[in-house]
Amino acid sequence: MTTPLLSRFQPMLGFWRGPNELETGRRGLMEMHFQSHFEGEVVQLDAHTWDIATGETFSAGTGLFALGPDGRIIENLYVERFGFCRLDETEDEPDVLALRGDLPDGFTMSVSLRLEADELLLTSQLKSGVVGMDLPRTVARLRRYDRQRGEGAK
Amino acid sequence: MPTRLIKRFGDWLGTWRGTCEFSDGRAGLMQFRLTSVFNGEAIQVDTASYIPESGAPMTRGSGFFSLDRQGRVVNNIYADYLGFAVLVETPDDPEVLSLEGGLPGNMTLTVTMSVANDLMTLSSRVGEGYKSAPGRPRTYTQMKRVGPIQRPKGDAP
Amino acid sequence: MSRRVADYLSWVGVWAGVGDTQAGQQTAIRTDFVAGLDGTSLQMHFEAWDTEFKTLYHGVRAVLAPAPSGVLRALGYSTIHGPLILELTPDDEGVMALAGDSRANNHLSVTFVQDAPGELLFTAFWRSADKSAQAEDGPRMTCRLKPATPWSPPRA
Amino acid sequence: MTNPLIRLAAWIGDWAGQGEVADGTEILFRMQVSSAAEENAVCFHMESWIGEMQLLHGLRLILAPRPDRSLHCMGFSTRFGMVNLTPTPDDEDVLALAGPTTSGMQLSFSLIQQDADTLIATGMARPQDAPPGFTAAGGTHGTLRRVTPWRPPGP
Repeated sequence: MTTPLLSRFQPMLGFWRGPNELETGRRGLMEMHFQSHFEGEVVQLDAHTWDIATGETFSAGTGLFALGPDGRIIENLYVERFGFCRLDETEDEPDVLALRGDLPDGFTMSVSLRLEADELLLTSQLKSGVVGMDLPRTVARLRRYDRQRGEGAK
Repeated sequence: MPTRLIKRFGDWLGTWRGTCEFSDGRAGLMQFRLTSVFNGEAIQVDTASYIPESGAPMTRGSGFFSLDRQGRVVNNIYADYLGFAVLVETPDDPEVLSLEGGLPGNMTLTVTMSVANDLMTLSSRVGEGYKSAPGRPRTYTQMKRVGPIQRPKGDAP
Repeated sequence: MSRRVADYLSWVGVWAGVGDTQAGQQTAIRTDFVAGLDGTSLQMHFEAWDTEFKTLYHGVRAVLAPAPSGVLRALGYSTIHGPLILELTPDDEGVMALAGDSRANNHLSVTFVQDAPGELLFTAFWRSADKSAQAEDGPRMTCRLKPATPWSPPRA
Repeated sequence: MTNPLIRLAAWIGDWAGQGEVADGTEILFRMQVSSAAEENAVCFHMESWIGEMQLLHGLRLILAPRPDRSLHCMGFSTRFGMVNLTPTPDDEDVLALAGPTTSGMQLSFSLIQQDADTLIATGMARPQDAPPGFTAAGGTHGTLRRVTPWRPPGP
């Protein structure tokens, strides 16, 4: 059985990993895990970034995606370093999920997710509305590793 | 009331991550996640190691700790590169958990684990099954407990 | 035909139903299938309760995964039988039939059959080592499970 | 576990029990409390079942500290949509959350620890524009016990 929400997220469900660079310039290994709950009425995204040398976590967050009353996607988002915010889907190309929302301290967060073949491209940016005060974009290109034997295995 | 298993290993529950060196010399990032199951009757251990730069998996596996009637740890395991096995605790220092069990193909897997000051140390070796011929080099890993991100006061996010 | 974990990923989610045991007891059963290890394993969390959620008769947590040879086995822990490794026996599409012996030499059989879209027929039984394979009087549990689709008000 | 959440660490695990809806319908509860977001948050996954194991209501909550260390909670309800709840100050062994939903309701949800292995759960929803003194028609109440497998009685 599928739901309108799941028909949009089905290709993303599962585990994704890859290198990324945060807006602070810090580089790490990012993992994203999309999982459906309540038979596809909500999709949870767990995303965290680890230090490549030590494995220490330096970014972590959880988002819940659901359809709003108007059929567009809403994300209830918690990110450890920003706190909580709500993102609403904005217009974009058909194969891109773009969302935007306001953070408590006057910044606006925009996020986009695009599936390209076997890769998931994440971009996000914090804008302050004041020229020159926008933070650099975070970009991550993640891959899925669901084949039986890990590519890195002997 | 915590079970005997949780009294012994309750402090091990949670996520652990750190660098590891495989017996063939390759290096990776290793993660262990220990979760109590059925109110402490068993502990599920999910393990994975990755190539740090890309996140490509090197090994993946799961296992369960539980206690047998004698209070020894039984650890039935799955590893994608080894298959399935049942390891049983062997005598060692009190703070060290040593386990041994047979692998497919007349091989033996030995594992030792210990936790001290938020650091989990693990070493494992695959060796010959019966004739105690010297086994291959060990896989060795040290993992730190993954805890809430600590931010000094006034630190920008 | 040999099975793959991917054949069962469409079962991911929570399934529930009311079944009964060989002793005629009614049981409320909840089973949660979750993809694990990057999607290369299927975790199953199984609970059999009385119908008032007062007593957990039997709990099983298991991980179905492929050995290097490709054979699928389920690594598990049962609150009655302890640690388990069960083998997936070859069967038709839409069938997950697991069997094996516990460390106390009880022979266990656990089967999920998707015999209709959105329905899983669950059957489990075990017999002690001294019983013959044809013994029918051992503990047995059967239940028809449905996806836990949340209730929603009837559309106006 | 961050300080504001340390008091909830003892609640991590599986809980189950019975309760009822305001109209008297009997309900089975099942709740899993787990750490989330790499140990920076706590997740409450709550299921309410009726009849032959029909899921009446599903609620999934993420509770975590904001950068200023104050606790906040966001989540999703299968009946009321997205929820954003603020903890209301209370005793150490009480978690009381309340806030708006995207379906125009005001949701309140509380857990009171009765003893180490027992929690009292209460949930209530009323329209956000309800006049003062409006008494909500809905609401559930029940007792949850830590899930402990059956053991054969001793000799």
